[in-house]
Amino acid sequence: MDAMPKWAEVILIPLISLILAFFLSGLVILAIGENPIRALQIMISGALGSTYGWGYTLYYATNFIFTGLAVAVAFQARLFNIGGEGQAALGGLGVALICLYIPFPHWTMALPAAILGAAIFGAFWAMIPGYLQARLGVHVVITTIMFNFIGASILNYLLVDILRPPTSMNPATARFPDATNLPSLHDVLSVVGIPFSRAAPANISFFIAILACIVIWVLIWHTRLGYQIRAFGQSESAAKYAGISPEKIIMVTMLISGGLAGMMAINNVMGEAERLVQNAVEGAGFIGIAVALMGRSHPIGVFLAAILFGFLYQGGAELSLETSIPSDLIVVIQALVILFTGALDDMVRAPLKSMFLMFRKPEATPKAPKPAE
Amino acid sequence: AEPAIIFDLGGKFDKSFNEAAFGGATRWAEETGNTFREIELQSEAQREQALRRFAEGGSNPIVMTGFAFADALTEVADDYPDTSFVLIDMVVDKPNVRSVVFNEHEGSYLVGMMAAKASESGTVGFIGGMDIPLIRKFACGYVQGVKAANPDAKVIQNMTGTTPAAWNDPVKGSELTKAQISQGADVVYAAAGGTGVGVLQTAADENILSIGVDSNQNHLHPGKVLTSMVKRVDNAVYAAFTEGPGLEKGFQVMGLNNDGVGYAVDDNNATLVTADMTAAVEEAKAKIVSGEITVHDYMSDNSCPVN
Amino acid sequence: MDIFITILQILDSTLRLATPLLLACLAGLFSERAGIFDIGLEGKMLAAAFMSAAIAFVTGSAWIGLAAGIGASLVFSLIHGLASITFRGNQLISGVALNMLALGLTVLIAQGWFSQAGRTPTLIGDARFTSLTLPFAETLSVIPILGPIYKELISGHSILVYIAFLMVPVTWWVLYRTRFGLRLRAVGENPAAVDTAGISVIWLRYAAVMICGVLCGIAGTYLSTSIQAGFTDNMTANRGYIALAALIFAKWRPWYALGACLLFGFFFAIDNRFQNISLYAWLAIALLILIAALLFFAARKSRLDMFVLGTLGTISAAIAILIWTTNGLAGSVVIPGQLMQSLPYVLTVVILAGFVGKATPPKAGGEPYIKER
Amino acid sequence: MANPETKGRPDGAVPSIELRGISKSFGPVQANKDITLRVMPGTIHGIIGENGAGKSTLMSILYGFYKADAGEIIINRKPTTIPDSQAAIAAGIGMVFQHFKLVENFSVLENVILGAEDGGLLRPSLAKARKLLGELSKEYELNVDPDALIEDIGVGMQQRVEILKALYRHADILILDEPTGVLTPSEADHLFRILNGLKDEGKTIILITHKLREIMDITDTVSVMRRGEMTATVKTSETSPEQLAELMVGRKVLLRVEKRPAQPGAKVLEVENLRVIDEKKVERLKGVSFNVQAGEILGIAGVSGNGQSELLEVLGGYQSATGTVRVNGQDIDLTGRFSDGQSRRARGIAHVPEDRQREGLIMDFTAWENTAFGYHNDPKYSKGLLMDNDALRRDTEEKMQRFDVRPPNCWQPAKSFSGGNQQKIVLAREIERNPDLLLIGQPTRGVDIGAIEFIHQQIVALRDQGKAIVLVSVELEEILSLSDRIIVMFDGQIMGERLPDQTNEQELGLLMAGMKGQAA
Ligand SMILES: Nc1ncnc2c1ncn2[C@@H]1O[C@H](COP(=O)(O)OP(=O)(O)OP(=O)(O)O)[C@@H](O)[C@H]1O
Ligand SMILES: Nc1ncnc2c1ncn2[C@@H]1O[C@H](COP(=O)(O)OP(=O)(O)OP(=O)(O)O)[C@@H](O)[C@H]1O
Ligand SMILES: [Mg+2]
Ligand SMILES: [Mg+2]
Repeated sequence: MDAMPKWAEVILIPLISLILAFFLSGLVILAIGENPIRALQIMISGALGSTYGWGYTLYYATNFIFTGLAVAVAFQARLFNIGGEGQAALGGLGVALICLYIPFPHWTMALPAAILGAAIFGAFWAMIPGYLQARLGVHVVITTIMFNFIGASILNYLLVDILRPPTSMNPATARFPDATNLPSLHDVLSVVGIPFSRAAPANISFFIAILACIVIWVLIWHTRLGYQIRAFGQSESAAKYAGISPEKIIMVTMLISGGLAGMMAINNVMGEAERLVQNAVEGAGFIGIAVALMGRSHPIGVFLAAILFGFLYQGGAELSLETSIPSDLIVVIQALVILFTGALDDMVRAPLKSMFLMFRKPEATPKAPKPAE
Repeated sequence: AEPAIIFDLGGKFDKSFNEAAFGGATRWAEETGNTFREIELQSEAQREQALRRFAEGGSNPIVMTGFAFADALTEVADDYPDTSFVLIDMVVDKPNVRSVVFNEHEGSYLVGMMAAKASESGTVGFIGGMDIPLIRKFACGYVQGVKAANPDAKVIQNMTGTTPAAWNDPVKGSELTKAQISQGADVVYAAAGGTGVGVLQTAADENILSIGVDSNQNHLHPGKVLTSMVKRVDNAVYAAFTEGPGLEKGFQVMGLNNDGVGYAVDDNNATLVTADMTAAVEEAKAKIVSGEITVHDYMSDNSCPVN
Repeated sequence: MDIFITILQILDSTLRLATPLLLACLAGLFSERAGIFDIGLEGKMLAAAFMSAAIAFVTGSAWIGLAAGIGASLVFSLIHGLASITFRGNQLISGVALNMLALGLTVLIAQGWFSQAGRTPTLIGDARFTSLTLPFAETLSVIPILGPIYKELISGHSILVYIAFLMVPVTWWVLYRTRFGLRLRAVGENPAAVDTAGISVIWLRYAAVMICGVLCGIAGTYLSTSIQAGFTDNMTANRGYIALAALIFAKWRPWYALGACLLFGFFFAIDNRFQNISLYAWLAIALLILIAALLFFAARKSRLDMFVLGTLGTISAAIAILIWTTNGLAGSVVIPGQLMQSLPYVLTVVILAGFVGKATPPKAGGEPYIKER
Repeated sequence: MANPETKGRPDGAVPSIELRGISKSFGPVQANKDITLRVMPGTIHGIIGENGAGKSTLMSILYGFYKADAGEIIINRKPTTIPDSQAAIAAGIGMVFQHFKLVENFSVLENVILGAEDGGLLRPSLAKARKLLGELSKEYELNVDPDALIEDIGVGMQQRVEILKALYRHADILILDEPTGVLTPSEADHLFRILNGLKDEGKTIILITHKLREIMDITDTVSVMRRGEMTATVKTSETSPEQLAELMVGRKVLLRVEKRPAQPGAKVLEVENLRVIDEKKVERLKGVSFNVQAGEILGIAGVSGNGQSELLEVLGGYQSATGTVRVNGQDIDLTGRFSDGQSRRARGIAHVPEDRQREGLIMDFTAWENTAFGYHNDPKYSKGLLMDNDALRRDTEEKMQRFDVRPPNCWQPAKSFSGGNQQKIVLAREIERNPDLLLIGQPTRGVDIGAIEFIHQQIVALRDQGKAIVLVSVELEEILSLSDRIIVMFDGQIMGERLPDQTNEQELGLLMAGMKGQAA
């Protein structure tokens, strides 16, 4: 049926799009008087050239996997959850409260509790928008935008006035007890004898993110609930016919989505900062939208897109460290990558398709020659 | 060795103290003809990353702007005993760290007095960026100054927002100013980064006085900015760069006594600052330096005696 | 009289705050009514804010600045059109990417051109749109009530404010009274109907996207050259997202858009004015009663209501009790400033839930028009 | 009928449409292969063919909606290129698509003028159009309320709007793609009167349909398409339905349903005083009572929009209602809010919905995923917490085999099957549940005759197994030939009950129009 082999669709198109984006970025870099080739080298070697680079890349990717999955799950039910930012922030609060106020003897006990706390708080923050959508049809896009702002206010209040240690300038909680500190990738991998940089913030949460991808994949494509979520997303009228309750599906999906966004906190709050700081989410909720859409709302796609964004973040940081390229340019590069790989991919696909068709025509079933006119 | 500076998340163009720090660094570079390394952070995780990278790359000293670095520095400092670190706005007690803190409340106290004296309505305003302890420290010092000059004066306080956008929302700053004006304020003090641009602009448009912050902002609207509460982050950076790797470590308080904070008078606002004002403010300054007056520091007990 | 003046001032502030929202909202309305979703309003405004200020500074003319601002916004519109109309890409991704692109590019170019810390120099004189005093504002101000209303509220705004409010009837007229409007609305509902009626879907959608660009251009210009005197980094401060919320709130209709934007403006004005309000403990009690009513209502309906409203009720009850125990029964309760700041967003959610309900977007919205696959 | 070549105007010898060597591929699928067609002015030309034969594609090319890969179009002796619909309209072609191209929330008037406005302002165009519409309506008996919204009017009315659209644009050539698929017999008769009127004015009409009776009744010439090729063009007067059916399907088709007399058993479904008030607060069912026994087919006739759809929805469990419904003697809860479909299925009720694309199938799901649709909770398809997709696929393949779904590929998405095959997928799913009660809405809408034959056989076979069947259809012929008992609905009420061998289309038609007195 398809004009193009699958590998072209999955690998070739994103690759060419990526090259186009980098080419354009190169022009911008050239315009500000830096060497684009060197910049690319720095980005690649800085993000992927050492376990240290990978450590950062994977750390960012972990954040994006969670927020990306959150958006992707909601998208399967055609719900557009832009509230990842707020949900992840509340998830951070859940992690902080659990780590600060429950005396854990060991991280193995703290981790499941923290995951639960993060997920519950995140889910709670998605619950009200979900409820309003399910019951009253209030558009989830507006309510989640509003809840991002409300969440920021609540966190600001709690961090400045309630949770901040009295002498600290920083609107952040106290440091979590050492027993709650998660092992880094260095700690984990050295057990199996793989040397890994000690300095990088990537931690065991990365594996939990991978696990989350698998669980979500199973959930969406191999469970009754996932089946119902997808069916509802494809056609609400058909879902009603099949006895799938729209209210239930909207609620459950939003809870799962919020929970996933909240779980990002185990990586950045528990794994990296080891305390809850203000604005800990740092826009990962919004990047999650791009990650989910680029990943075509599929866990594997989300995983790959998250790695790409992790690469861009870490590569960008290396660029800042090694050159005088301003951070704004890195934002521009990220924007171009999103634009070309996510929205302008058809620009690449269309000519590629006709190329494949051209090569395939002769070998395909011979058809009656068209009347030459 | 090349010195390095790490700017906090707001970026070096934050119209606030990152920008002041950047100013100090460039001044040093221009005067000495040397170069320095710099990075603008984009995420929390980069704090430690940047510190380690610069330290491993041989940069010395390494200056960082902002209280948020305290944690990362505490972890990193011991690993690089031969590198000097300078932390601005927060204290880290390590042998190779210089901590520079500013008595913003003292400077704010002085401009508060000036605001009260310049005000005809007896109502003055304060506009902060995000509601964080540092800004409350500014506000508390300011209110004390206002009340010292005019016990009956009223201070209207506003914060801009709860997300990082609060530091960059001149339009909201402008509206807050208008709201304060409509409540009678005729002098407004902005401690709000980029948002302050809008505050000063609107004050000038509406013909009331404003007070700038961090760097000398008198020139932005000559004759309309009463004064600026200068916080000489630039000097701190300049000094650190000049002293080089062997800089003196320990705890440095930049206050009125060593001109670390103060109020700015120049050609742009000379006509606004009356002799009476100067006299009163200079007297208070002397008393603060001598210890006769203590300005309450919000951070000491997380509360402000007046508001 | 004092209260009257205060109300006038708040309304005055409402108008100013509503203006950029309204322009962006109407911009989004044109685009989305034609079936092209646009979460890139923010980016277009930002690009326009920068370019208008830059050019106004260089030329000394606010009007040339306006043209330049519109031009910059149009370039972004064109990219969005290219991605979502010509290349049938994902409209949401394109919007996200353009927002980021604007964020980075504006500062980068500003720094390159002016070397003033990513800002434009301050605009003075004719480089800025100043407020207009309408005729007879002074003379008429002696008339009680109406006089002050005319002078304080209606007169004394920048021309762009009047343009913005004029755009509401204009938009209505264009949409509902012209051939172009008929076609535009049709293409957002059923592009196939438009296509088979012999009209080009592509051009119609491009036209809508371009109009969106023009209006966003005015909105951005208003921010930097009218209410402010120059560009600063990220000065749109999420207004594009609020405008998007207002658009959904308004159910994609021009007069409703006016209402929604005024309402948002009003909430923000109230918040600016009364940030430090203190409530009395009996308000906390009123809250408790409200919660009880909520629970009672929930108990009579489905399990879903029980679950959600019950959770909410429990949490609010806990907070109310906390307030009560810490402040004493009769004392005044100071609502933390941070929480007051979230009031506009909370009120929006409440109003949406209570009065607005379901909003149905244009049917073909968000989907590229594809004749054959 | 008279010789179509010479009928009509004196210049009738010149074909008004001539297609030469039209070819069109969608990717690897060749929908049209080297097609040649001539149609004379003042005639009605029928096109028939199996689902997916390429009829709609050919007409869409003529209307400029698709572009042909090769071939020539000659309109009134002029070679014409039709790159878009604009050009087609200019060449005097109008088309009524199978799936109407109307803007749902626009008024009739707005839909008619869309794209044919004169001047930039609407008001004068609307006024002019209103007048013209009035004249057209009168001239062709096309009565429509110009201010009604499309979403509020029935399909029959919507179709008139489509025809008015074409006439408003001065179309001389009118193409209708399966126009009667959604119409009642009386509406269809009305349509044909209109078409005959248009023909008498010298207009050229192309009619695509699956109903051979219509071809025989109204067309002058007829073409048969098969697998993208034009296999025959004949004069209608010189052919027979049997011959056409054979040309179409490539084998002999049984045009009549063969069934034994019913042997009704116990009451399976009892409905008493059923009332439905919809979201718009309109009373859709006004106290309906009837019952169905095991081993019988109850046909429900009626013009669409008279409550049959709501009746099916209530019984299917996604419309709340008041009254009593008993299945196998047990009461069913009717208050559930859209979530009761599952318990209905558990009670042995299966449901083939009227609109397979909106309700019966998820168009983007694969065939095997659609097989679980509504039965996703069935233990047969589950493996612990997970769904047993392998079992599901095996099951689907088996069903596809038994129901002769083409192509029998369970990985293909539902949308890529032809209408008839989509219907078979739904039927296979519902019938194979071995339900006690089967609800079927419009089983053969838009389906070709080969598939109709098969579907009818399946329904009768199920009845013979002793199942109760409720059949809703607007096709009186279908109702009459399948049902063992017929009730007629009008305006939410039952107008009467008849036995198929004691009634006829005329009597049912009157009942459907709400005229009880005359009919009784
Ligand atoms: N938009 C499209 N994209 C891809 N393939 C298409 C498209 N439309 C039709 N086809 C292919 O062309 C073939 C002919 O389709 P067409 O719609 O012309 O059939 P038809 O004769 O009208 O069938 P029906 O009786 O079901 O209406 C189909 O089998 C299908 O494979
Ligand atoms: N987008 C598409 N991609 C592939 N095939 C398509 C597509 N659209 C239509 N088709 C094919 O075109 C043929 C006819 O489709 P058409 O749109 O006429 O609807 P239909 O299946 O006949 O439905 P109906 O039951 O309403 O007659 C079908 O065989 C279908 O497989
Ligand atoms: Mg067809
Ligand atoms: Mg069909």
